Amino acid sequence: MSLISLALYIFEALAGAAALGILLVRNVFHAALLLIVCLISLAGVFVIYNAEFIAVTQILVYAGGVLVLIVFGIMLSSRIAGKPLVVTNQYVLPASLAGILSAGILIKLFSEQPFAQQPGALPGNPMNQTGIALMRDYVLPFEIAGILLLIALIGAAVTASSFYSKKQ
Amino acid sequence: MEHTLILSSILFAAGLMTVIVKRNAIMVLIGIELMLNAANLNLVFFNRNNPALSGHFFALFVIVVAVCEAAVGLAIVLRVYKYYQTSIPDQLTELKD
Amino acid sequence: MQNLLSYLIFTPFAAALIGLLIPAEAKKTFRIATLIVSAIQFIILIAIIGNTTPQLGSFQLMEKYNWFSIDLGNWGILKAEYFLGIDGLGFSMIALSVLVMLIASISSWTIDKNVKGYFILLWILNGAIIGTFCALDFLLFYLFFEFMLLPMYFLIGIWGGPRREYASIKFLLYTLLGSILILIVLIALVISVQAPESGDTVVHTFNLLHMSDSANFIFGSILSPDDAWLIGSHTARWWAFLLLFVGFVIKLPAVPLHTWLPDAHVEAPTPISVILAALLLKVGAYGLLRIAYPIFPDAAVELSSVVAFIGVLSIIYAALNALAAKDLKRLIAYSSVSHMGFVLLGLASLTVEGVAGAVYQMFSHGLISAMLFLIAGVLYDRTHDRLINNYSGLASRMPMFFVFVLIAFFASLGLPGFSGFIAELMVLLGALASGSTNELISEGFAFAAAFGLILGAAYYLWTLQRMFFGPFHVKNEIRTELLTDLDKREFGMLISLALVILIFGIFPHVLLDYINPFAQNFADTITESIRLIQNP
Amino acid sequence: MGLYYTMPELILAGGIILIVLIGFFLRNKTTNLHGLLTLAIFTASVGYAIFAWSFYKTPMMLFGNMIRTDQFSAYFRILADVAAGLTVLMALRNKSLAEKFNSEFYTFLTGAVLGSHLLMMSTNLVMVFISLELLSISSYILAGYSFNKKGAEGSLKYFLFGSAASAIMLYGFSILFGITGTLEFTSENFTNNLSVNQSMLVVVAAIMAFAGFLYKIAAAPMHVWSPDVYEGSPMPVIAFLSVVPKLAGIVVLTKMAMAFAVTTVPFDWQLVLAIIAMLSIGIGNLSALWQNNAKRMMAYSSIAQSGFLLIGVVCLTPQSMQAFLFYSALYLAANYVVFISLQAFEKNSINSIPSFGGAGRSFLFLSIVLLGGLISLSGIPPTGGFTSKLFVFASLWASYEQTGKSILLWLLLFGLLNTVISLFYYLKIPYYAFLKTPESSLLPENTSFENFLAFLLVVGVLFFFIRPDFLMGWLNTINFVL
Repeated sequence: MSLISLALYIFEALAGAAALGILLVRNVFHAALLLIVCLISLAGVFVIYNAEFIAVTQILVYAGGVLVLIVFGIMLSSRIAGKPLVVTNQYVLPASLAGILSAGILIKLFSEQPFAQQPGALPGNPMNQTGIALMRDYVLPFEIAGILLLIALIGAAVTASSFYSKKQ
Repeated sequence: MEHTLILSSILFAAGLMTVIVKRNAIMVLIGIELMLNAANLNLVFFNRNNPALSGHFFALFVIVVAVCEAAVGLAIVLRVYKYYQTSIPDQLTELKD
Repeated sequence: MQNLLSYLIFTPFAAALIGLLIPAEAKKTFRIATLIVSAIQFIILIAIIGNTTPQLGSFQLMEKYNWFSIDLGNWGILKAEYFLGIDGLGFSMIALSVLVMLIASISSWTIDKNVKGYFILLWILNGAIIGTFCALDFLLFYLFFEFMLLPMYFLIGIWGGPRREYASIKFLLYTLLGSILILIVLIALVISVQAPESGDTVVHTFNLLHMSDSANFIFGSILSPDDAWLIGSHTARWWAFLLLFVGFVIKLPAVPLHTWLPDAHVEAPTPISVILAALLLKVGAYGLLRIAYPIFPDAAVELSSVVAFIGVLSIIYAALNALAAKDLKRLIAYSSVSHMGFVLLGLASLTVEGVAGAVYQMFSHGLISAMLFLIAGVLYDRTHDRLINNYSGLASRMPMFFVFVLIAFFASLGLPGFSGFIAELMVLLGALASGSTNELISEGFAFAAAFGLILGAAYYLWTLQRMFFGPFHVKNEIRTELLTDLDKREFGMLISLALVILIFGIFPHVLLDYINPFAQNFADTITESIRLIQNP
Repeated sequence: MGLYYTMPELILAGGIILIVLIGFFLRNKTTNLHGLLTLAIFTASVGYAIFAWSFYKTPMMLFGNMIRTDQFSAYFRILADVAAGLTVLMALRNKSLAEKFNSEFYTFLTGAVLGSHLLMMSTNLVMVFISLELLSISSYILAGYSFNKKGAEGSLKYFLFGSAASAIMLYGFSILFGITGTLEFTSENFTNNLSVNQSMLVVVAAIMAFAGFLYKIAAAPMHVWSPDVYEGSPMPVIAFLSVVPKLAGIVVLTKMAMAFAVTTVPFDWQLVLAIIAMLSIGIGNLSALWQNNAKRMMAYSSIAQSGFLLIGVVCLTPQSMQAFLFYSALYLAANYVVFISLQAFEKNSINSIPSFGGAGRSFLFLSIVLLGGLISLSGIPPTGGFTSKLFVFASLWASYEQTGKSILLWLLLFGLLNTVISLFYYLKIPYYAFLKTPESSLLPENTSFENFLAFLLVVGVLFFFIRPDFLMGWLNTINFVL
């Protein structure tokens, strides 16, 4: 077992454990921390699969952006400080059934599926290629993503601003 | 290499269960992030030998979208919290048949 | 003079449009306008009589314009036409419509609530009814057929009696159920039929005349007579006829689908009752004659015993109900159901006499039922009470009214000299003849129907005895001073109806000249197409 | 080169930025300028699409096979712009929308329209995902625009259901990518690889992928969000949500189903979609019967209408696609008639169905116009709704005759039966308006603009009953490359 595949196993185990942990913990803040663990482990997995750019984005955007947002959300929406935000579970039986079934079916089908053998290998310098292709083949989604971000930012501001308004 | 797909299945199932089980909007959001990451893992994994890097680009855009969703979603959660003093969807009962 | 039928249909529609512009306060204007509309229609009717020959074996005054024609790729072209025309059946129906509409318009003068809305709806209804009787394109027919629905719903629902909401909803639901059944067949037909002029691309047409010709069915399509699709143990054509039959019989109505009718009649205002009984019921019968029978003659013959049975069942069951009715209007409503049973019986016999009798019955029942409902309305207008047991000895108090009641009741129970007698006699003869000629229905049905006539005599005479004979007496807070005799308007309406009924009772050939060629043609075509279907 | 073909989208994108900038300079001013500007943007977009109609005759792959322009999508882009323009007209007459974040409202509206345009043209899963999200995220924000308790709740439910559905959809996309190795789902590479590697996994992935679209069109069983969202949102937003995302979702669903139909995947798509259509029609109609709130009733009505729209996809024949195009236009018109009138009634604080009692007397014209819209939605003559249902059913029957699949016959009968059931609730409002007496008398507010607008649409609806060939003849010339 090479060092790289050992690292892959460790990252994957960490990510899986963190995901299951989110399911089990009852404190939302703990869940958010576990999500960080899961996301960072996944970033490690991405690096091993030669997707360095995705990994960097994953850490910067998710850990830096989404999680800060979530933690903000937890802090702003929990009752008076000091009490942790604890959630109870509902529909435990049907949900576990759905979860186990979907995982089981997916794993079984994945193991039977011969995935298309894609010819060729990744380009030597993926980061460079990524930059070029982003401005060439993917220029349309790239532009749309820009508009999407603009709309989401204004939208979040509009939606949350009424939080501070005195009316209603 | 199958273990990566097993992980993605587990992430997806855990996300789905979180969405159904947890009675808090923020927890549901976390579950959705898990599902998005399961898809991302798939996309990167399936792109191992693809010189076109389409899976990588898809994953990149998924991350961007996830950020937008999280920002808008949390803003909505905050607003709901202001009116109801709770972020538990089941306790919102203004709209009923 | 080519577009007479269009003028007839669109005069009331145009009036409705103009009526929108008249302010709602001008009640008198509306009352006069409705007379003008009827007068114009009357003049057009006279022009139609002048421009047609009585031997209407085939269609006359045809108007045909392309409505739309849509190219749907390899499926073919979907073509609908604005296609009008009348034969003996259509002529007698539009004549009846114009007459009854005139009476209903005069009768509507008593309406005092929201006059503008009332008359606009009435005009829409008027145009739609005449349109139904003229349309020779199935889609156009269906359009007019549906167009009658909502005005009627609102006319009962807004201007009706105390339980008007229940009655109007019940009317709407029954009729809608019927029109959905018809719609199913309409779609199946337009898929199965091609116009004879279609060359390489199939032209799917709504033309009723093309649909009535078995040669126009696309081979292998669902309703094609040569390659039968089986649904259950019957052909698709059998089912299609059954759907059409049920759809139209709801409107007719026949037992057991008649239950909406007594409620609707009891709640509807007098003029609407008149239109409902005299015209709307005829639309159901007309649909059977114009659509169900000519298009599916094979299935019609197969089911003729069922049709006859339902006809006789309606005659007897509704007569028994009428015997038990306490409300005068309910009694008349059940008598309508009973008399419409004769139309079914005559139709089921498929003999020339039977069919002609059925059409004559449609015409004569239109006039008689209009008169009966006017009579019920006269009483209701005065006392707001229609319970039979609350009156007795009215003959001495309202002698002129009593005379018209006598005429109407005797006409309805089929006394010789009135038009109802001719119609019912012909139907019975046709039903009897069927046993010896085409052997479609047994003579038993004719005897049972005759028994129904006796029941009819019984409930009318009993009602006369209870309400009009004996010493004058009213119950339940009915103020006797309200019971005045007929005024001029009522007298005018009743006398004209009575005269028309008498004329058509004494000189039946006036109308039979129009009806007989139609009936002959109808019976011949059906026999011929059955022969063609069986040995192509 | 590609820019000529995507000029409407460029106009919209530029418009978004323009509205944001103008909104920035006119902060805190109540003005109609934003609305009128947005209207101009949509008009320009429609105008260009009509002007350049012949451009779209031959399908063009653009932007590295990301999108394809053709007349099929161009038609729906025009419909989306028209719907959005009508929404702007409604919003201009809505006082509560003018009070708060007025310019932002139009930003999100334009964003949603841009998303729907791109979604309809997408041929690449990346584009499908990102434009769907642009549409969805804009809609989530719009749904909360009434800025009250109900609005916030509806918006949250919409958001939670929507993001979960799009995450599931994305997972399906990722599996499809794994199996085929390409994201261009209309390419031969994609369909060939699916046929070669067929297994249950393809079926599971496709079901997951379809879930997102079914959610967008509010088809059963992904419909639960819609009544809550409708009840909490402002009227212009509901009108928009009930038309544009629905049409965009079905258009892209059609393209996906087309891609799957040419493969040999061992799965009966017609059966599944037919059952979904039946479920939507049935659940929508039966639930609508019990509603006492006009908005909730219309929510269930639009669930049922998705079922009818889906019939076009179920058959996937050129004839059924034409019926679908026709149905969409008439659905749009009738739906806007209803919502414009409902907004006018809402202004006079008539919200619940019993409060319509006697409205026929105080608002005669508006009530008649509303009746016209409702009749067209239910599909009885003399409205274009009847003609469109007739086309849909006829195409269903034709395809039943062709394939002999009994599920199609059941769908047909079920749809016809439901046409009757739907009349119960569609006629509920007119029933109260015309047959009941008013509960209380209030001073009517001026509704002349709404009267005029709804009247124009009703005239259109009636016109297409009398001359359906005007529209259908034009639809005939559309080249169906899916």
